Amino acid sequence: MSSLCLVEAVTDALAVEMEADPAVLVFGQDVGGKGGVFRATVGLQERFGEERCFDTPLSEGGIVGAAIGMAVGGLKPVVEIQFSGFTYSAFNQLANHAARLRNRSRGSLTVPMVLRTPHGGGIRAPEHHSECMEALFGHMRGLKVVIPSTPYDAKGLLIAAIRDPDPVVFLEPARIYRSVRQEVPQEAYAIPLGKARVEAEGSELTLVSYGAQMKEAREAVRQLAAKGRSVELIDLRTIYPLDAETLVASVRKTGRLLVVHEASESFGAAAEVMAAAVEGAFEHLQAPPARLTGPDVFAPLARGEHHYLIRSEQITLEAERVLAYEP
Amino acid sequence: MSSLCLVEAVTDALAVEMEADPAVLVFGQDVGGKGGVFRATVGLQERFGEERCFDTPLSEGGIVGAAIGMAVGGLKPVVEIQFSGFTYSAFNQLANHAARLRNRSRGSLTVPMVLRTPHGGGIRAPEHHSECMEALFGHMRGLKVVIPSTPYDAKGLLIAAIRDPDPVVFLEPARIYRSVRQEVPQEAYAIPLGKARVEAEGSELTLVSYGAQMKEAREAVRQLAAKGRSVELIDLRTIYPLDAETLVASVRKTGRLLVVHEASESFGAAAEVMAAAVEGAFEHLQAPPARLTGPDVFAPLARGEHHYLIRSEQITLEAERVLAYEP
Amino acid sequence: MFQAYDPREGKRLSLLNPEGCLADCVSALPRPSDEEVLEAYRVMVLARQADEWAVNLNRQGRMPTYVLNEGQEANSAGALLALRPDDWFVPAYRELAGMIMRGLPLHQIYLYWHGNELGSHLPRETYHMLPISVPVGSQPLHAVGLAYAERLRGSDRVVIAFMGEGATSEGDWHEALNLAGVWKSGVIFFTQNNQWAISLPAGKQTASATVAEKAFAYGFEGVQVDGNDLFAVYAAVRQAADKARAGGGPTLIEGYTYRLGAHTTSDDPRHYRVDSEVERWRALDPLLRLERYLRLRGLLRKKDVQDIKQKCLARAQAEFEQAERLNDPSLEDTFRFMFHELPQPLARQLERRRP
Amino acid sequence: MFQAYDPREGKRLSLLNPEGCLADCVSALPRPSDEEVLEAYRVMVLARQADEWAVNLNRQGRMPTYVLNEGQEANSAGALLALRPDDWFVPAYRELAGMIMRGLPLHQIYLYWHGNELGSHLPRETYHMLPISVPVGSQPLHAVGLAYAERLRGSDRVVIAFMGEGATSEGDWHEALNLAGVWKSGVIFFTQNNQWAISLPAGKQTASATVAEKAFAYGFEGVQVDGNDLFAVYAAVRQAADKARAGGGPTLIEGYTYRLGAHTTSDDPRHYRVDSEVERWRALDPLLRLERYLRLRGLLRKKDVQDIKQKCLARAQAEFEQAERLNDPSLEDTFRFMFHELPQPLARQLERRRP
Ligand SMILES: Cc1ncc(C[n+]2csc(CCOP(=O)(O)OP(=O)(O)O)c2C)c(N)n1
Ligand SMILES: Cc1ncc(C[n+]2csc(CCOP(=O)(O)OP(=O)(O)O)c2C)c(N)n1
Ligand SMILES: [Mg+2]
Ligand SMILES: [Mg+2]
Repeated sequence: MSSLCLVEAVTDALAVEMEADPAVLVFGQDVGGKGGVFRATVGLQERFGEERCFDTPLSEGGIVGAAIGMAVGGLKPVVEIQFSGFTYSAFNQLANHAARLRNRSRGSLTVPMVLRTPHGGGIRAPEHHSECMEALFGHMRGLKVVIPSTPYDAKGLLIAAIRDPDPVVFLEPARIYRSVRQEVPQEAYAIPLGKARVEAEGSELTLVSYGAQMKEAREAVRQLAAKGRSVELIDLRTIYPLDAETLVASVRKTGRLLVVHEASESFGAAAEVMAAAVEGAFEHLQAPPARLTGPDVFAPLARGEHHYLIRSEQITLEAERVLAYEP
Repeated sequence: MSSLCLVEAVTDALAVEMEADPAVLVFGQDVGGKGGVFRATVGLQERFGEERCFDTPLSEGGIVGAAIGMAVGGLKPVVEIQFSGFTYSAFNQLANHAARLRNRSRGSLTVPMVLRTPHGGGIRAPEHHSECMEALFGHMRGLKVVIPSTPYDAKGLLIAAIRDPDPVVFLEPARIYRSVRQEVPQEAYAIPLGKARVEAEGSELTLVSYGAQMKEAREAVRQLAAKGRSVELIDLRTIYPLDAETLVASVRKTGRLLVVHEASESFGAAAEVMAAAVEGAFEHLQAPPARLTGPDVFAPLARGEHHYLIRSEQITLEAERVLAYEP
Repeated sequence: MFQAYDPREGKRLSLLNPEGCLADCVSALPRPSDEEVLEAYRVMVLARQADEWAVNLNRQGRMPTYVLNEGQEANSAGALLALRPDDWFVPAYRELAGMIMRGLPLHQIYLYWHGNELGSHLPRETYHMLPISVPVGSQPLHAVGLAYAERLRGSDRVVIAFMGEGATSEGDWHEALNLAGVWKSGVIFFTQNNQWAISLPAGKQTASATVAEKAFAYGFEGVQVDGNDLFAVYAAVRQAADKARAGGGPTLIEGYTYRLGAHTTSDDPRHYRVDSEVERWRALDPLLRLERYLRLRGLLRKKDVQDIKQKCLARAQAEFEQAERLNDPSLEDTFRFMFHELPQPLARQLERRRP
Repeated sequence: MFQAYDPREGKRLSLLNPEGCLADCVSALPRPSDEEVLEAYRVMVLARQADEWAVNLNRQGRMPTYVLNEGQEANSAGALLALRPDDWFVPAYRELAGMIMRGLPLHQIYLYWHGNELGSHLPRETYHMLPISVPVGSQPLHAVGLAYAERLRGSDRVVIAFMGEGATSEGDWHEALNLAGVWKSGVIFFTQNNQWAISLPAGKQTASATVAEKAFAYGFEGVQVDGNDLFAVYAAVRQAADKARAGGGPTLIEGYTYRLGAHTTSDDPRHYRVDSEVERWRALDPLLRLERYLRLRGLLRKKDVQDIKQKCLARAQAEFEQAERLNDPSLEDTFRFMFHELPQPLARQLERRRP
């Protein structure tokens, strides 16, 4: 075991898989000599050589498009897009090729690649650095979409993503890259994609979140516990495929649902979770499924960030509203 | 009045606005001499000259990016992307600039442009020609997203889109481009964006759809009426901003909701409509809000299309299931 | 390597003239054997007949949108002839002759255009080829990635990627050439400049005089060849492949050619181009030219020409019927190739759709 | 127009040497007046002082990520000096000197970096300029569109778009240059080749020897100028602008320069480059060079230099305080500029968030 923060767990997962499988390679802008703007790939070039960890020109479409060719050619590329807002430039490659090549070729050609990119705001960064695009990737089809919220999960999910035979978008909550440490096994372990994690059991309300927002959600659960309320906290971990089973089982038990995410409300992931709940647990619902999400605005620059981020007190308040609802 | 099919109504709207406002111009691939692959821009170059209706190189990002500059410069560009699958290449310009420039510049610069592109499958076309991307555009923020289902609406909504001071994505249901004719006024008229249309009143079920799928929905309503069931049919028309008011009012009245669209289910528009319904009409719900949508697969090529498209009989069946639900 | 044919000086590599005579300088260049030329000829005739039959079928309502390679056959046939069967082939969509040359059965290609994804089932080690793919300009990046994978494992396979001149306007095309330049990728970028991108003439696609000269912006060589000349195409591709195999990096080859037919069966070129232009190019038909060459060299008799044509037509007809007879994809087929294993949402959706 | 400086022949336009002496050939080229040079000098000093003060503030925790233009000031200052105030200015993010030259108050620029969108409130007819924007390579397309709009209304305004050499690898950059070539747009593409894109050296960004020669791939001229030389930048931009105004179409100008500081205040260049390289370039500092020139010409006394520096520092400090003092954006502000009118969902969301 070593005590790692989330970004170190990412580095660790990359190193462990590069060590185990010579087909794994890591590239993107500034990931080589500099070790990444968040230092997620630090040390990899020294250890595995320039052929397996290298810098690319400023070319997001190029990075993803070349990775597709490499993957078809038998490699397992793990690419970094420096900030998620810049993945838009790679959407053509991602949606029209990476996601589709298995189906297009009826299973004869596959694209086992991982696209890593930071997720979410709260880091006082310039424009385009704080995007939450999970619902876009989730709706694209043919992509798995993963967001860890702890160092342990980050390592296990990233290893699973690298080993997955299909393309995976791996979103890393930048705000909590270094905020907590956790004991993480030194060896490789994979956490199955597509499984949500019930982080705390509870009986009165199902609280669903993921990524950096889990930190506030945990705090809200504590605040509510202090007030004597029993909340079941679920970390979604995988956006696509959504683990409706776990969600529905929980809502059937608690009868109430609150989904919290930083991404904008309209057409966001919360709507899908709510839909899954009404489809699977309608007769158990004691209150309207609710969401507390980012509004349909762009993440403000540093001085407006406080208007945008969701704090634990807001979650607590909203949870109390849902708990207070009487049919 | 003239009797027009949907694509002719589009041409008419373009002509009327180009006539009225010299700032309006139309460009894209093959829209000039050829008049567009669907012939939506036929005659415009002859009538308004090559400077206001012209062909571009194969450059989707370029088309949208240049349109942004034109719009800031005082023009009102209406661009065509030949098939919606190719808009991915323009996502960087669309999401990172067109949608954001007003907010980025705190209202000092604006992007009054329209992006027209065909929507949906059922035309036995090659890959990427049948995309339903409305939920992606809807989640991007800063864009209005419109899909007409009749010639009358097509003209009125497109005129409103052109006059709108902000960027509008105008999705044209290719499958019904030429399938029905309708009397359409010769003069200009604008149908407000953001307003759903209650096409048929009913008391037992709210059926929500849009675009080409409305044709099947209408047919299903007739089938259900023949069986004595009273269905309220709503044409969403605008995806963003979603007209939650109209939806909620209807569900409060009927107590039951079925959303039908061709786009894939997960993180699709139906989830948002369902979320709006549970948020606004929970206590009136007599059955779980339901959706009948495309699966999370890619539109098959011609010989598999029948597995993918939703027919009126399927809608009727699903509506009967929702109607039969007893709490 | 291609200094003698610098496109910036208006030069073009051309070996076989329209009368079927070979230029002298051919002796200094790689050149296919007589058997290879005959094979290429047969492939090109089959490709031509396959096109004509497909247009016919489309008129009968038996074939959805189909893309023709009529008039451009020498480009992809010559290129694939110059490569090894295990060199990667990344087509756009107008490389029918090359696909046949690579050994892909015609019925499978027809199956694709007929609207069955099974037509694109191309086991990696059988064909070393990617399926036809529609978004123009996006495929060359895959070629760059493939070349990287081959080099990393120490193989000397090279990669050829095709695209039209229209595709060169796309951002992804630029990114592919730039990466290839930086990585010294073993890739041959082959642009079939057929003068038109649907209704847009090449002169409005870009302001550069040639496509070939764009290569210099990426730090490598570009060369323009007569794309209706099998020998010129062969010589250029063979040299570019040798260079790439030796670690010399990428080459951009522009095959200067012409699309004799419509863009696709859904297109009507009379909306945007004049017949006289088409007629001018008909005289430069690559097939006619090759036929003349083979006749002059005594490798083909007049009678053979008709014979081969008829056999090819018959074959096209038979192969189409084979494709048409095949079952439609099942409902399951539209789901099961989305992922290695069917995930929860898809399994649920499939279940619900089962009759 | 730029034939004498063909980048394909390794030529670069350079007029003012590091010792502050002007080359003879300057007489044949457009040249700023003494007053203009002095003005540019003051602007460049202010830009330099503003950078240094911002770095200081960042260390104090009073400034989020900030982008420096240290060492590159002559590029944007010289370019904007050569243009009319109503010519459009499309910056990337490293054009502080140019923004000051355009008349944008420093406190507004500081306000932007300080994290308040109001810093980008730029009424169209006041500044004829787009706000700073982050996605590299994406802004040149806006310049092409602006030029189209100006031409359509019969105006002779030209447009200048800035980008780094790294940006030239992006697909959108390619599409911008290609469209400009085809449309003969009145655009000047100005690449500040500062040798680095964060940690990637220019030599790994592209395999072409220069950025300037890439222009020929788009059918127009490119020229490389010494970007640390105000006179060279001025001469090139002025000529390109005259050409554009006369309908001669676009030009690509590469300002060969160097980023003396970190990429941003969040970057530590010691991870990827050696000090000796930086020192070599410090000797070529554009500010030092201009100072020497002005001193040699007697337009500046030793004492003035210190004086101007101090005044500029004081001004930077005062302007920052003005920016810092301004109220934070309100909750409403984060909503109300999404659309002309607040649509239903946003109105609801805002209502719910109101305390
Ligand atoms: C990205 C993209 N945009 C638009 C299209 C629609 N389209 C199909 S082929 C074509 C013309 C392509 O021209 P060119 O690259 O010269 O190839 P050609 O068809 O002439 O062989 C267009 C516009 C497409 N397939 N992909
Ligand atoms: C599309 C995109 N990808 C990545 C980034 C992150 N990023 C910001 S600046 C930069 C380097 C840009 O280099 P260059 O274009 O040479 O400009 P310079 O910073 O040197 O002025 C990068 C990678 C970005 N802003 N936009
Ligand atoms: Mg072409
Ligand atoms: Mg740079």
